[in-house]
Amino acid sequence: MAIFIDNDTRLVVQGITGRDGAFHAQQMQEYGTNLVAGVTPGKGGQTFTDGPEPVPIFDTVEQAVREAGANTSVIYVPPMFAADAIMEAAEAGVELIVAITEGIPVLDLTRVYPFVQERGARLLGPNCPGALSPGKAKVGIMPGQIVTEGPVGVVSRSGTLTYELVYLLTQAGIGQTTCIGIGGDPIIGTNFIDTLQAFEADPETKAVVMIGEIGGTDEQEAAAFVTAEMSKPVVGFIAGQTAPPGRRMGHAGAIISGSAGTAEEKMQAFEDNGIAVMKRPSDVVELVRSAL
Amino acid sequence: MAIFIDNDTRLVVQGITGRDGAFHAQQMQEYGTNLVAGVTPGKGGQTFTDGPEPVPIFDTVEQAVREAGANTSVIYVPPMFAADAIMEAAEAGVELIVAITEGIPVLDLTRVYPFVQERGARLLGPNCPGALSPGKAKVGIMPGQIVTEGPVGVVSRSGTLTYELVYLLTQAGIGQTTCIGIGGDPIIGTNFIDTLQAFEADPETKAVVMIGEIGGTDEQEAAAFVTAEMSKPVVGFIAGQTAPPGRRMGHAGAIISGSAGTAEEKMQAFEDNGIAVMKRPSDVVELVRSAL
Amino acid sequence: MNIHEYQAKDIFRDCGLPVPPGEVATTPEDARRLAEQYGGTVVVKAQVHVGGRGKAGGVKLAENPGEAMEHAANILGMDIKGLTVEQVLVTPAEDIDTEAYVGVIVDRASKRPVFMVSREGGVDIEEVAARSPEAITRLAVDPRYGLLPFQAYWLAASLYDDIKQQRAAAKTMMSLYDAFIQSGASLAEINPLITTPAGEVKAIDAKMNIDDNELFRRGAIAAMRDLSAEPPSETKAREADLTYIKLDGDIGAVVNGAGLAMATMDLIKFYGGEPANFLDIGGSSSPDKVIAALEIITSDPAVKVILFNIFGGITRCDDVANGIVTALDRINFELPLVIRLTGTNEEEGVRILEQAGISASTSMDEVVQRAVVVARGE
Amino acid sequence: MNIHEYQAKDIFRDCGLPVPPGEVATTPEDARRLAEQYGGTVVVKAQVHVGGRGKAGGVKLAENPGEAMEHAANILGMDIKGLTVEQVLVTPAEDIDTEAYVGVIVDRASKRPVFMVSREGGVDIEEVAARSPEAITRLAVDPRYGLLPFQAYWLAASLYDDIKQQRAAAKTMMSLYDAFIQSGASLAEINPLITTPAGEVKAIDAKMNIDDNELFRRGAIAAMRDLSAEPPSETKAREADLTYIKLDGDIGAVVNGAGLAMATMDLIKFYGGEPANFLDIGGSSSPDKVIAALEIITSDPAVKVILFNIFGGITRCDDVANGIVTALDRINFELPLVIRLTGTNEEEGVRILEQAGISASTSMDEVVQRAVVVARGE
Repeated sequence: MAIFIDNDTRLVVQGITGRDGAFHAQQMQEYGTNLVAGVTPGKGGQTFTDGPEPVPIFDTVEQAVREAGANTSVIYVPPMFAADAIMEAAEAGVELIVAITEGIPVLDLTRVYPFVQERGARLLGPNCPGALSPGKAKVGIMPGQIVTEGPVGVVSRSGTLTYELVYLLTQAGIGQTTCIGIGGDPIIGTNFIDTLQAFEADPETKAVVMIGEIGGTDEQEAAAFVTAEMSKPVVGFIAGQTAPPGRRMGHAGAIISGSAGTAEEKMQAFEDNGIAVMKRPSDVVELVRSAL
Repeated sequence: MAIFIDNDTRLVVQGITGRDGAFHAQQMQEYGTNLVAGVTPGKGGQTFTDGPEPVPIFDTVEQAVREAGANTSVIYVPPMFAADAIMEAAEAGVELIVAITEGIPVLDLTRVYPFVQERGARLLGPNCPGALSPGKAKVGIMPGQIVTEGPVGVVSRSGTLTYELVYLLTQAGIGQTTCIGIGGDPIIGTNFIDTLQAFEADPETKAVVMIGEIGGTDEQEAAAFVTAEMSKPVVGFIAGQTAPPGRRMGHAGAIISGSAGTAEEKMQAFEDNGIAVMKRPSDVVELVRSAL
Repeated sequence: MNIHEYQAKDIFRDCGLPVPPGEVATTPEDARRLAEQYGGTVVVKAQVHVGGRGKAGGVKLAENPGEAMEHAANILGMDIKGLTVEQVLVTPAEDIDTEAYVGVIVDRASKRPVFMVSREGGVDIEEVAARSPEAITRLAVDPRYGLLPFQAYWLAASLYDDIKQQRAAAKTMMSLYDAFIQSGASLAEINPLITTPAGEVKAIDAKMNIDDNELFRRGAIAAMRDLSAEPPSETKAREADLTYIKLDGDIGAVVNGAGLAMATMDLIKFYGGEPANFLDIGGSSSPDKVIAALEIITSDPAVKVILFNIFGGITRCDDVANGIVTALDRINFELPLVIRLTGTNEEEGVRILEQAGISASTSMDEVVQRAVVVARGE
Repeated sequence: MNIHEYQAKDIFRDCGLPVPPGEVATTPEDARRLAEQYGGTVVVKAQVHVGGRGKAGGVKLAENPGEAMEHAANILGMDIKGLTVEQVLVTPAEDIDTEAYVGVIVDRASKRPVFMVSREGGVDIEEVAARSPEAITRLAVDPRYGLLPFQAYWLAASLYDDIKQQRAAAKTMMSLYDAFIQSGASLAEINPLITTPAGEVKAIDAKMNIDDNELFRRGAIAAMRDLSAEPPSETKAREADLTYIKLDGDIGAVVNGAGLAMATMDLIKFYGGEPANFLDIGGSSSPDKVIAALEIITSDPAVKVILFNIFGGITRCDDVANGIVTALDRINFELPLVIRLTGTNEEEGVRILEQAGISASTSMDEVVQRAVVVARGE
């Protein structure tokens, strides 16, 4: 078992002929993901051949769903077209939409989110590294070589920081059910609670690593959720203890407003709700080991 | 029993201090409708005293719901404010919104309709005479003196033509459960099928009079619904047999487009689905009597 | 409200649609001057609110300014389906490779604006719909989001195979939707949307109908109304907030409510009479409306009898009665009146009429039959 | 991106908000001329991207043009929280009866624009929120519909009791929402929205933050960026599509990914060091970014060591390695480099570095500890 993506995932890559899209389409296919289609308007009828198996390219996601049976989409198109690409996927009936693109205007997301919700689809991201279920499927940009199968669910607002922690686990012989990057933007489709819920319901996940950062109150709410709804142990990390207030730390969502959204506040919420807090990334191995 | 409005109706009048609003608020209260509030922005705190009982006036519908327990609203505000008034009522939690106003831009309705739907409310109209459940409640502008209690449900796209037929029934001693005017605009909140469904479910309604007119295909679809879903007899009338094509016959919705929406087409659909068709309004008495 | 092709094209151009240049001429000399200005072959097109201009000889190609002047001289003043041509549009002729149809309407069933596009353009879309419905691609726009770029592309891809033309057409769809919404339209149509041999996409005809209910908030569009394109009686009715449609019979009817007005016309016909008009004095009433209604009807020389059929709801019978009495004072007419008055404030209304020496019935069937008899002069 | 008060007011005015006149002066003489032009008492207000201007002496009343010139002379060049005042806004002083607060932000929790309004204006809204949260009325706007008139009225009615002021405030809310959406703002604020003794409603201060991600499609607003209001290193970083925030320490860090960059700063501190900056080279990478990053960091004289912490995902380790090698060729610096490189194309990256004689680690913990040691000069 795994969450969100697994062996039933039938993936379409939106923006498959772009530099990043092509590179990661190849990587995902090499990892073993069932890549069934690519989409680039105007290139319908061509074939994507960078990966181990040829993949048909369509003009629209609707065609990719109808003709290739895609149920999951991953988006690598530039920010100005990304909101539209997400809505196109939702309208076409895609169930899981993973938006890698960074830099989508937040007001676009205020419209994209209800559009996706109305169609019963799940949006992961934007500005996220995607999802990786070791041994089953890789959707997004997480490096396949840093994961291994095992009992730990990982959920994070960050990209590379997630790799860091996952790789430490893998090197220590602790594998993962699924690694989920929920994205660093202020408005995202799937949040910590949604993901924790899925991990709680997944029988193979025995413990969860939750990686947060400054800004907002998602981590605090997730911590309360852990107490209220979760039976599985959770280990947590918060990035940005040394971040100055009022500055946007790379991620549009990583900003301390006034006295709200600080790392201290979040770490306190973790501790108050029985979540073991790492002081540094390398603590992850010991804390997870004792949680399992 | 009755449909949509009855003794549980707690009515708020939006636009109660206008000429039409005040007149009909008084009429509705005199009929025995439970009028609990009026709304006119800027006149909150005043009292409406034209009717038999004083009624508090509020600035907003939200206050009328919260402080006076209104569950039904009727709207008499001018066209340029009417769409907003409907949305305000829906947002405030009103369950049934009756929009009397004529002349609301149809594009406004394309936005109003989903807004009302999302909130689980029912919109009756716009450009409709409202509803009247004889002996229970009167919401809108139908004259109270032309109805009487009895077993016939009446549903119509028209206003005064409905009164005509209802009055003929009343004069012949045939009473009504509820008379519903669904409105003459191209986009309306509650259509023939919605109303027929309610009449079918109402144990006291034994027969239904359906009064259509040229334009659109609502009557044709309703006719098919009668065959498919209704056990009760239906008697029908279509206005506009002599209307020239391409002209808007008063109602924005009453227009024959090309060869579609003619009276002939609709009368044929009625006949094909076992609905007894009146040739002239005065035939209603005989046809309903034989249906009962 | 209908607007002319050239007016629709002005709106389209403002919204960024690819509409070739064009200006309107009211004299043959103006047409010549415009043809000179554009150079090359131009099209001279009658501006009337009616379809089938081409078949009626209202659209002509002119290879030079002299020919343009000649055609304009022929077309201006021409009668097309009862309407006189007062203006012609002069516009450069385009080389046409393909012709497609693009339209947006407000759809009753989906309660949304709906796009209809087809590779078969330049012909009557209703014919296409009847003959080969699969040739039309439909898309309902969610007005909460507007037309989304991917939807515009889906529509465009159903018209063209070339990516450049798809992109141009998608942009055209977006602009057309803007024009539709910004104008408060009930219909906006490009027929045909052409491609040229050079591959360009252009809108060479334009049609728009505006929702009358939008005009109060769209002054610039309301000002586009061409009074010369409708009978003066209808103009007068509109200004008095009545709905009046002239017909060919001799029984003038004043009714409150569109459904009852139609039913009254139907019943006149049923009893062997012929209605002279459809006239709805509407919901909320005032005596002034009744006066205006009587003025309009009495100005139609064919009318032999005036039938009032009033069932009071929001309209009050006393208002109507006051209107009738005031009108009889103010305007001079000899026509017999047959009046039916019932519903809200019926007693007061009947009393007001009786005080003025006018009798009123309460039965619709009865008054219609009487009006038919009176019209026959029996 | 922050914009100045006068720029926000220009946007507000264009959207129909009731903003009194006002112009910006860069010299005392300009300020005098403006004060003369407006007549009466004016306010001279420092234009800087920081709160608390008033307390710092950056906002002064001037009863005549001479006084305006004097105040401008004092304020221009003034240092407020590290920023030099380059411009002052001169605007007529208003008589104030009441002061309210009106703001719109993008709210993470509801995923919508949220209005916050309060009868307590002219003060820090965060203080009001902390002290008496019930004094703030909040309303989340559904972006599919926009702010609806009845919602604007609900907000307005929470601020004022008089119907004229309610209507004026409701109109102001609608216009503010337009300004917010049209500008791609993440915050738009009127503090205070005043009423005058004559009962008028006016916006006498204005604040807007623009979502950086909107700037690509809003040229006019992007052009409002005031480069004098930010350190040149941050300007350079932005132009190279990097995120750079200068801090006070001596360990310059180049990291890919915001979370990892923050964690790197945190870990430097954990091991007793002090980060000189936050620097995220972002997701999609190119060698040029690495070069720009090195140029920016080496221009900070406080930096004693440069730490690379790269975990390849969409960033490829070979790109980063190429960037480092190219940068070392192109720019001259003596600072020690501590490099960690792992993830996508790790082998290639490490090989490229090794060919250039540079060694790389794969452990974050290890490189951070080493950088701290190097910075200490041990």
